[in-house]
Amino acid sequence: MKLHEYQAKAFFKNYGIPIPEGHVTSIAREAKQIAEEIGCPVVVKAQVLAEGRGTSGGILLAKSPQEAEKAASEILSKKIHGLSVRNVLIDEALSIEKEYFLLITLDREKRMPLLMMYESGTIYIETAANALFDNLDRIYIDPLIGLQRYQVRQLANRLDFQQKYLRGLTEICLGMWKLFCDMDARMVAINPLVITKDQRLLVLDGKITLDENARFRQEYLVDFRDYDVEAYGEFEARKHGLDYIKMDGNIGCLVNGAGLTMATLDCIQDNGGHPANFMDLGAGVNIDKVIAALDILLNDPQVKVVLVNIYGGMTRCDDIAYGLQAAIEKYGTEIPIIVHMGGTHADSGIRILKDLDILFAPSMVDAVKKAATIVGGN
Amino acid sequence: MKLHEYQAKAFFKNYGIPIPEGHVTSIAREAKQIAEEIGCPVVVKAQVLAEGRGTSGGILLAKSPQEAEKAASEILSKKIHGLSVRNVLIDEALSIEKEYFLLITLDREKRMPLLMMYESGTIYIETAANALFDNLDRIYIDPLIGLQRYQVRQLANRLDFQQKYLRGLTEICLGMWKLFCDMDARMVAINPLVITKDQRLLVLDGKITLDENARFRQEYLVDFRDYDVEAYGEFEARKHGLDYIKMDGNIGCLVNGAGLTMATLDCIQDNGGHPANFMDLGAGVNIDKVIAALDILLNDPQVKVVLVNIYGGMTRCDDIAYGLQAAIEKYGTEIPIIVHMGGTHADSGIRILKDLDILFAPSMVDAVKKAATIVGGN
Amino acid sequence: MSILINKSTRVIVQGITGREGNFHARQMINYGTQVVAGVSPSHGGSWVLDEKVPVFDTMQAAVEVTEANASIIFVPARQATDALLEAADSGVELVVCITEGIPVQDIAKVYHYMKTKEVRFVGPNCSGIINPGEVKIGITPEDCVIAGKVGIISRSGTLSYMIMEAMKEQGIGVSTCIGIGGDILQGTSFVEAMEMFETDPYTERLLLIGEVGGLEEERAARFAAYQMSKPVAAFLAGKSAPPGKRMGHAGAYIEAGIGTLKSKIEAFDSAGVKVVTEIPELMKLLEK
Amino acid sequence: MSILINKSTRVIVQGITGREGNFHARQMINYGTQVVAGVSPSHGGSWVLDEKVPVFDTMQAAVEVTEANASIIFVPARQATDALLEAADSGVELVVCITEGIPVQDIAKVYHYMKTKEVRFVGPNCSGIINPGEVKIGITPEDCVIAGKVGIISRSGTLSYMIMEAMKEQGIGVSTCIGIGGDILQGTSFVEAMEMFETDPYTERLLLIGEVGGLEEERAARFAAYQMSKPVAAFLAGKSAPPGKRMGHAGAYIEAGIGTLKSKIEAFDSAGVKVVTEIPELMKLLEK
Repeated sequence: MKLHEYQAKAFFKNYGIPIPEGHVTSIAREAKQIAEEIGCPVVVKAQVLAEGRGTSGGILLAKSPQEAEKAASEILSKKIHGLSVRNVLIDEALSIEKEYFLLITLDREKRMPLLMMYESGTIYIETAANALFDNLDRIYIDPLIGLQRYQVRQLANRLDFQQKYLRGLTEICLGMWKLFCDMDARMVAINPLVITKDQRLLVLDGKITLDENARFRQEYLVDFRDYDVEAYGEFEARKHGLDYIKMDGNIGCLVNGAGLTMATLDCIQDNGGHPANFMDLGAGVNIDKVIAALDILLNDPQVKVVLVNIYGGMTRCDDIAYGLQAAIEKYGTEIPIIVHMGGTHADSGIRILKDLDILFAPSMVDAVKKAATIVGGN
Repeated sequence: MKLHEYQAKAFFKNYGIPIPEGHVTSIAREAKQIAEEIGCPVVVKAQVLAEGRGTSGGILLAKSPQEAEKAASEILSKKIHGLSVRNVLIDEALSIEKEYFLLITLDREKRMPLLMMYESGTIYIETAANALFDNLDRIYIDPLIGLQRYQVRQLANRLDFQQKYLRGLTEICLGMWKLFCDMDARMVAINPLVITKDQRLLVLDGKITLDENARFRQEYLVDFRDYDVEAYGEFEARKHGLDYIKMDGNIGCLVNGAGLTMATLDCIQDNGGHPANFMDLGAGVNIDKVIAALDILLNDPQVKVVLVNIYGGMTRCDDIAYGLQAAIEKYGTEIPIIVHMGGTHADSGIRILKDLDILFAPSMVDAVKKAATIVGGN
Repeated sequence: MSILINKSTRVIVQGITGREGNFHARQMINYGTQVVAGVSPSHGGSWVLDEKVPVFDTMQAAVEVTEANASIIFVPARQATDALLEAADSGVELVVCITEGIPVQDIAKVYHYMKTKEVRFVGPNCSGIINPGEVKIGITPEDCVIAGKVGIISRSGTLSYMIMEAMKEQGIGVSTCIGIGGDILQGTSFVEAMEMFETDPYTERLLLIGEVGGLEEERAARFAAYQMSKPVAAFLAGKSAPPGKRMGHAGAYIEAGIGTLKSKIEAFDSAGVKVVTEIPELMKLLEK
Repeated sequence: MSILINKSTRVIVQGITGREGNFHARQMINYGTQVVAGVSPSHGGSWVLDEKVPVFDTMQAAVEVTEANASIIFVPARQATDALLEAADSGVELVVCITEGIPVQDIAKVYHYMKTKEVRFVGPNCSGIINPGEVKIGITPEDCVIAGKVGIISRSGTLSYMIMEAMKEQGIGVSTCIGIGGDILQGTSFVEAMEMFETDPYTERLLLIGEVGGLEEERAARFAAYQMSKPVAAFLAGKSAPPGKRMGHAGAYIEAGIGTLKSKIEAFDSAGVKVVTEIPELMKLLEK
């Protein structure tokens, strides 16, 4: 889960990380007022969870409050990469001398958080993590000890970072680390950190990605969802503990296990079909969950056939069968349903479903082929 | 540094540890009001940093608000172990079914915090730590991981603690642990933790001892000093980074290094003398610190002779000599001063002092003997 | 017999009184696993599974009484970190965590804590370990696999079951299948599991079942090329996965260009490891 | 030569640009210690001590360039925890911390962190280590001690200097003196130092200099009785210390009946270790 720039910046501020003077608004005429308060020039920035706002006209410079209002109104009526802009952030415009990129994330190989720092221009955020085997510009953080000041010194030292900003950099990195821990983040990025011509060290933009597994102890997480980004059903699915992603095809999928779901989608593609979604039932399946899953699928007008591919392990096929039975009783079978079941309690699962108007398939590949045939191969 | 019961309880409350309803006051007639609010019976408890308040009449039961006022007025006019009572705590009186003792402190051998729990009656707080080799009722806490819930379960399990209070106990222990860490405590004790007849789990009394080394990052520490307990000079000394303890004798001591100071005091005692104080110059000695130390000694009317015993190491004898020179210029030598110096820069130290009206001794034992002679052997 | 576990492994089931824990404890016993105890706070003193398995309040007590040397965790995510640390502290040598949804920062801590205690940590969010025909510490359905010479390491439970079933239909058996789990951080990685298989006399060749996200498959490819003598094949899922979306598993996402299937396929290709993305193809590969 | 350090030990001084660090770095060099570098954040690139010792911003850079294997810390208490962790991470094998006043909970963390890194930690709040006539990593005045066969372990700096000077006057020399420090928690305890002396061929007998507080002397007494072949004597300070008061050292206090000199004397007595509390007595004991 990702936060908007203005949300991330509000957290940065709380953690003592210096940000430019700025305010967020959804109303263009308020932009004028804000620009007056801050003093011009200002930057007006679209708040959308998309890369490349700058090149899409999502970031504009305004030299007067009037210009700020105009820019805000322009951006707020825009769509950026298909996403409408709900809010703009108006920040003081700064003269920048030097730019840096800072990142705390998790290293899967070492199972440790790491802190990376680059001088901007030397590398782009999108490719930073690719610099896999280069240890020079990264510091591993012992999760049992946490980030220490000396580690920031080491990093600054390697980059010939100016001494006079070292204390500021240290506070920023320690703030990032504390935020990373407190919020159960998966990633905290600052891009750019700037040294301005008037010798301030400021964070101009940043990203925070949160760990959805921590939802049970991070209650605010739900408030930060950007509902606009989510397709219909994604919110409903999450409520029921389903992993659902809406896609463009017409074969609705209902699978258990993330790997198996991916393999099913791949198999559909290989057989010339187009999946309508990713839907992993996840752990702890009960009747309500299966009904909710089928409800989401059948409410998607693009779905022309439903492919159920279940392999029992932690999840038992009979539990799913009871769910399917109840769902079919409720919704009927106007949209054809194809079922493949294997593994734990597969036999009794099939027995439960055998009198219903559904198609059975002896294997996943067979089930996929049947589904593809129904929707016309394409 | 120790906190009063009411101070400790305020912290407990902040950390989610349940305490009885109660309020502190220094005015007897307020005790009546408080008792009315809480509802009688109440317990009126002297807030002094002394053991055995109960047996010294420092804890009284009051069955009516009038009785509470009387009890408060009685206690507030009392001295307990020589300490006057500034405040009383009025707590709801409880019917107790079972009592426990809980302690988090540091284990010197393992260099780890530990959590101990006893059923009261089985052991007394004063001797609890003596049960050195008995691991059954203690849990070691990995300082890099912190106290975990399962550890509290282990402890409860060994004591056959009632299941239905286990969740409450866990929250109390985790609260103690968080408090221990956040406050840089050396010890957090709860005594007793009670199960009341009306089935509540409450903390009736507790102690917190703080780590004075953490003063630089625990700014509130200074607010919690109980100035009444401190002899004249102790506060002054701390301001200057001196380790000073007022004692009953007449030989004023000024030494560097804690071990050497103790050995000097022991030597005075062995030679029939009585030290007036413990005074360790500590690390980072400068002229002002030496002047401050001598100022404290010379302001103690009991001091009849000053014994300076310095062995240079981290501290250099010449630095001390300059300080003594300045102090003697300021205060004169009405009170005789005996000096022994050895170690780093001892020669130049003695050279700096040689024209002043002080006595030199070739060894610590000799210096002590000279001092004892001056004050008349006894 | 094969790696990590065998018939004399003595297993404690943490969360044995829960629905899943209870069900799979029975399955494991039926399969031949020595389930010597269960742990479930506040159920200590009771007996479960036809009164044959004692339940303890704490791991410490359970290990003391039963001398268990392995544990499997079914407790809910909210309590799982506590259960993991408890297991690490209890003296067992192997901890298999089935639980899904544990915060990743907790796993980082647990991983390093287990390391200092020299405990082998498998999972979380995994299917556990099975030595077909002999013993299992996990949730793999017993019917889906037969004993044989192929070692399997998989990020996905159900996908591995389906693949093993397809193998079974071809008469291809498995020495050990380790589910390493679908989370961002894994107690045991592909490479670490591969090291164990390399020296295991019961394993002749290896199958890795990977998916989008992270770079563990790329590391596995390098390891296969430079440090394995046994032949390795790979099946990868997620070629249709869009970037920026979490594909069910916490660890299965493409972000900032990292974690694409393309990169993984290239890594295996250039390491000389046969890699496929379709099950029929995989079967052809394994038949050889 | 004796334990822990020798002439080929390559030492970094952390806090070399401070007053104490600078002074004692020079003293150590004059004594024969190889001080190969200093570390002082924001002084990197400069040279100190007659332009002979290079200063680095970080331990990592200093160790990389100089291949040092030991460090001594003089930085103020506020920065000392950071310096200790930095040293632990840098690759040196021995860290001696002179700094006084470090919060005790930090020391607990540092101790366990150093342990996982297999770094020997001596101090804090200690006088360091001296092998008389050869080398020192610490602040012991050079004139107070001569080489010999007595190993010394002391909780107090200045007291050990005065005792060693008295020994010198009697012609009794020292193999190694380790100051273990006066704090509540010590990186190296009496018992751990005793273990090292037991196997040191240059040490014939041991002198422990203890004081009130804690139970380390009691543990040392047990160790001397059951696990030492070399004779042990003890000098103890603080018999006039009142209970409940901290006697200068953070670790020197009697609380809840723990830490009394009486208990320590009894422990040594019953272990058959000669124990004294007066310097003239000690000298008689050591002369024998």
